[in-house]
Amino acid sequence: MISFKNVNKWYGDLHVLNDIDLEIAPGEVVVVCGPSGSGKSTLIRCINRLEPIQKGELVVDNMAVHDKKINMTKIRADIGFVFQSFNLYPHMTALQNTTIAPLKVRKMKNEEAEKLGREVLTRVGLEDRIDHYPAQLSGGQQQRVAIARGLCMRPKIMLFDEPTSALDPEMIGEVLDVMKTLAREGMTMMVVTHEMGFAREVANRVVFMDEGKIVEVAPPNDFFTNPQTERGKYFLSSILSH
Amino acid sequence: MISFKNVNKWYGDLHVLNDIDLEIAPGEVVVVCGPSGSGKSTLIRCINRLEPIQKGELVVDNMAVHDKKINMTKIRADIGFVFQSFNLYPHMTALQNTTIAPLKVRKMKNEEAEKLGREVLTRVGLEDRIDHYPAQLSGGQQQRVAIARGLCMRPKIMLFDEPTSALDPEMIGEVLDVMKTLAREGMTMMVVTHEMGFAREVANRVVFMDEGKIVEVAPPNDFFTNPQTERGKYFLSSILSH
Amino acid sequence: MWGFYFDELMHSLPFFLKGVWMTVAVSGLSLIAGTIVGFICGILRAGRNKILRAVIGAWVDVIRGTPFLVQVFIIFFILPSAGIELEAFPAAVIALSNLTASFICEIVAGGILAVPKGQREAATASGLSQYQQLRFIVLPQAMRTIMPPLVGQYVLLIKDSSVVSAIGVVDITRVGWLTVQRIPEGLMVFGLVGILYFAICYPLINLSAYMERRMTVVSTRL
Amino acid sequence: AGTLDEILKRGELRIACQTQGAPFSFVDRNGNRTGSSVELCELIAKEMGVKVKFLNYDWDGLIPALLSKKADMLAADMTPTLKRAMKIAFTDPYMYTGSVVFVKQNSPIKTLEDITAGTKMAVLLGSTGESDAKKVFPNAQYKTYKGGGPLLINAVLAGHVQAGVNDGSAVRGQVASFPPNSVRILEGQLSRSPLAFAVRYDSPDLQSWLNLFFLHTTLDGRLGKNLDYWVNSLDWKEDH
Amino acid sequence: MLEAFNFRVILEYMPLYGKCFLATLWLSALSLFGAILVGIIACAMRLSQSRFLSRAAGVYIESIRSTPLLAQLYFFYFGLPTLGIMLPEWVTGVLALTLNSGAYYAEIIRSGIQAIHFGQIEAGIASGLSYFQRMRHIILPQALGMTIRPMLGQAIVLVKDSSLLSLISIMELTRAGQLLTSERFMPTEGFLTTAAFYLIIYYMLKAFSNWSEKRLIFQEAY
Ligand SMILES: Nc1ncnc2c1ncn2[C@@H]1O[C@H](COP(=O)(O)OP(=O)(O)OP(=O)(O)O)[C@@H](O)[C@H]1O
Ligand SMILES: Nc1ncnc2c1ncn2[C@@H]1O[C@H](COP(=O)(O)OP(=O)(O)OP(=O)(O)O)[C@@H](O)[C@H]1O
Ligand SMILES: [Mg+2]
Ligand SMILES: [Mg+2]
Repeated sequence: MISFKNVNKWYGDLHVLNDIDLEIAPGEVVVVCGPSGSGKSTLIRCINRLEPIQKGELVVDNMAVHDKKINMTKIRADIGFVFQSFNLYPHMTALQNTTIAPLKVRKMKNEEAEKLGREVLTRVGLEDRIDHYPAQLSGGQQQRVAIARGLCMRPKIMLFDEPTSALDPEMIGEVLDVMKTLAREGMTMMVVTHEMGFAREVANRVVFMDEGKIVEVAPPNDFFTNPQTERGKYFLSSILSH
Repeated sequence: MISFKNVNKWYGDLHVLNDIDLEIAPGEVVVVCGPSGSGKSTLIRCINRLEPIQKGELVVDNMAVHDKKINMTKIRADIGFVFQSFNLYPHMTALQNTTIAPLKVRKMKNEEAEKLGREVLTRVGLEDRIDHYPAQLSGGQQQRVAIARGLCMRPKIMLFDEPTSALDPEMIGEVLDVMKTLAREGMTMMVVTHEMGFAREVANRVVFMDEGKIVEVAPPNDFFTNPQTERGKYFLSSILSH
Repeated sequence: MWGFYFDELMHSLPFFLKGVWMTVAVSGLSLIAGTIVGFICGILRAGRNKILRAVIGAWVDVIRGTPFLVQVFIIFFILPSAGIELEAFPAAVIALSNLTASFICEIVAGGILAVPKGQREAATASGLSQYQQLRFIVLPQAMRTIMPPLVGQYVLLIKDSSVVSAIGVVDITRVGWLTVQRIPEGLMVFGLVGILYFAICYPLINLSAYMERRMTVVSTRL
Repeated sequence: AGTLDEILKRGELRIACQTQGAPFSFVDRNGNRTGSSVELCELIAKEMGVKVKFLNYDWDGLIPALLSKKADMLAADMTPTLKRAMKIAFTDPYMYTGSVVFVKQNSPIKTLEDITAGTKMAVLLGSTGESDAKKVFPNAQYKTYKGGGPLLINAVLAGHVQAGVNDGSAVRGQVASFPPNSVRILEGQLSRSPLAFAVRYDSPDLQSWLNLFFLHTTLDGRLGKNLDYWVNSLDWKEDH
Repeated sequence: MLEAFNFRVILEYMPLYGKCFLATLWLSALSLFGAILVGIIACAMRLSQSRFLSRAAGVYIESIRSTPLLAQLYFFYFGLPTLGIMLPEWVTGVLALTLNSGAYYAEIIRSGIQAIHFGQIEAGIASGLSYFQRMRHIILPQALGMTIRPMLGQAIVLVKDSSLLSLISIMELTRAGQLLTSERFMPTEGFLTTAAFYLIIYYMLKAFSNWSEKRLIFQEAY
């Protein structure tokens, strides 16, 4: 579904992605972790070319994303992206947030899009918040709207960049629950997160990055109990210590 | 050191603090926890009258904070306050951030304040970041500068409002370490946090709030292993589940 | 036909330069006075005193809501009946300063209110007095938001200064009107007027763009 | 004390003049104010034995200046209409003029009779030219401009209107600074109207002094000389 | 000058004032609408990836901002006919006002866009919206919402600037006062009445902007 081959990216002198090789199969759930600045966000942002890559091949759903001539609009419509800071449109209700892309990109009819929006919002447990504006929702609710917004395009892949790290502890649970359901339903997912419980429960593999390189790839249980690299050990000890 | 007697506060119709009674002895470390919106921040913000209270008595270091006629400047100088979002002054270096209050409030001499600032920044492990601006520091470093800023006034009390919840997991550790050291040195501290490890390690008591009331006060081990109230049990389960 | 007038116009250049000097003098003085008054009022408007806030608000409304010409006339022609007799030049400077101050007041108040609340709270918590908070914490940060529109306002001020010619101050625009009677090629005469204003304003606009660049970290490209 | 006393005490006669254009009051190429009214005023001051100070306002500022006592008198090419005289006092007229119609040199309009219902005419806001024209050609289309006689001529030349109406002496003076043969003044006047200076109603002393001044200068020919030089010929063109 | 304030004469001129008030209203409304449109386009060009478009918009914005409206008006009224373009006065007037204020609006909208969190734009890109769709549905509504205040300020300037149109024979509010002044020689009555009418427009605009600010900026979304 997603295939990185020898992918490299620089910001000026900074080598943010260094020879990335990674294959993700349809239906797989991959958790990406690593210290701050290691390139996790950059990695998943490349997949729908929010950031262009400079070297290597990146193929998503049989489309060559690394090819500058490819028109991304279609691919992007098939990839849901959920940001750490939600990035909901503050001037639109929850429903409008979810229906704007189906209406404008998929050219759906008004009623059809609205039906879809209600359905998806119900699915993430927000049937009673449909006409609220983002500012009227708690953080956890906002993030669920953001997920619904991604789902409304019926994407083949969902990407999450630290979806729970801006949330209060109480609200993290409700967002993770939605994500777990998605994972069990067979969605292909790539999730940047430090929520170890989530990784253990639903991830097929954990990718550990440091300084722009993939340092370890392993099933979650192996990685958490017995990381193979020094860097991995150190990282785990630092986030589990408190 | 801090004594709440029957303290009440309203925002319009909302009763945010409801009959709060609490005594904190010198050198004590108290952790405040509870669901979002329960009034934790309001509680500690009242102590240096960032928010005025409407009823009851609040005495801090023998000064009656509830008395509108009392001049707060002196009391505030004796209370260090650390915010969730750091609130460092972006136009000043780390050193200037720490020295501005000693210079202007304590009327210290320039060299004296600078010596003090360097000393305190060294204490929180930032001796090599003295001339950096906040934007050039990581979140953990920024929060340590904020703590240093509070310490520079040689306060009798330190208040913390969710000091680690805006930080990346890796950086939480470094801030908690500084706070633990402070606690062990005998500083009187009130800390709003959900870091259970920290509470267990250094807190004398845990205060659990809900809907503006203090629901439970107990030593940390008792509270975490065996909360006495239903609300407390439910809260613990929701933040420990993931 | 343009050649016919061009020499005439070149002859008038010294006259135009006098006008430039007058425009620079009137707007320069008003700029300084208006900035000082505007800052003070802006700080008060962003402050806690409700009455002061309302009074300043009403003043800003009236000044912004009525034609500048009328304000000039009131100061020059109606104040004398209250015993305040002013020459044209000081009257012009006072009127223009007043106008500038009312606009700058809004800009400054906006800038101050845009500083995150947490900054003030942090300063309060460390025991800084109201004045110290303003002086060391709030204003230095507010300046980032204030600077670009402030310079923009100066440009507007320079152009508004042309109105004071109604009370006999011979500025660039007035020179233009006087010249056009003799050299009736309005396009050319006011073209020159435009160029002269441009020469005064363009450096200011560049200055504002420069400050904006210095103060923003990332520039948005859509 | 009367206004004359004040002037004498001050040693200065303050005159609001509108620098509206040749030949009455304008700024010559050296930047000096000059013209028929200006020289008359200088003569007035000389006869009074005081200095003269010109307050240079545009039309909007003229009347307020007089009413607020910033100026002792108004010297502009102003027609003393009955309505205006309700508010300020006029001297006796010192000359007569009338509104004329002017067109582009090559315009199909040859005489006043050629002006029809559809003709677009330019007039100055609130001027006597405006009211004269509306009386004589009630059906023409009017565009009222503000900003002085030369603007009317420009509007005619640019083709925004077909004809312009303004005070004859002003038009003749102003046309002189346009390229030769660009504008043609039609035969005949629309009206005959006086021009006069103005003072406040609380200055009857100054008013009667001015009337006497006009009488004297008419008798000794100085007024006639002034008008012949400035208004009735283009002699001034060479000197200014 | 105030002592003899004459309401009866003002009443006599009321029909004229009414007519002129309406003229100012619709001329300004039309120009305002056009100016915001021009502002949006110029701003989009300014922020576009194409250096050429960006430069072109920059030249337009800066040259308009640093020359007076009077010169621009002259250019359109007397300059265009020499190029063989004859437009009715009101079209010329609206055109000049539109292009003039458009440059200011471009800058205001740009500041609004640059204040939008970049994540908003990224979220739009990520869900596959095209450039125009992002502009139309995500960026502009927020940018306009955030800049209501400066937009109001510019609208006021535009309304007052429309008084210059009397130079090119357009009937508007200022002229009503001037007519009263020159026919009756009652400047106080004339100008104060004019000022009162402008103040009415000002408060109308202010009420509208407060209303739309409430509608566009949802419960402290920013
Ligand atoms: N637009 C940019 N220009 C220059 N450098 C950038 C840019 N975006 C990111 N970087 C740098 O690239 C590196 C990788 O950034 P990235 O955001 O991918 O890290 P991350 O692993 O997601 O970190 P975090 O956990 O803090 O989100 C960092 O050093 C960062 O400073
Ligand atoms: N300035 C204010 N005006 C009105 N209501 C307020 C204000 N500040 C806080 N509140 C309300 O008071 C209640 C308590 O707020 P407080 O910030 O103390 O909660 P908290 O326990 O700190 O929550 P959190 O964990 O989200 O920080 C909340 O319902 C909040 O919405
Ligand atoms: Mg990241
Ligand atoms: Mg809180």
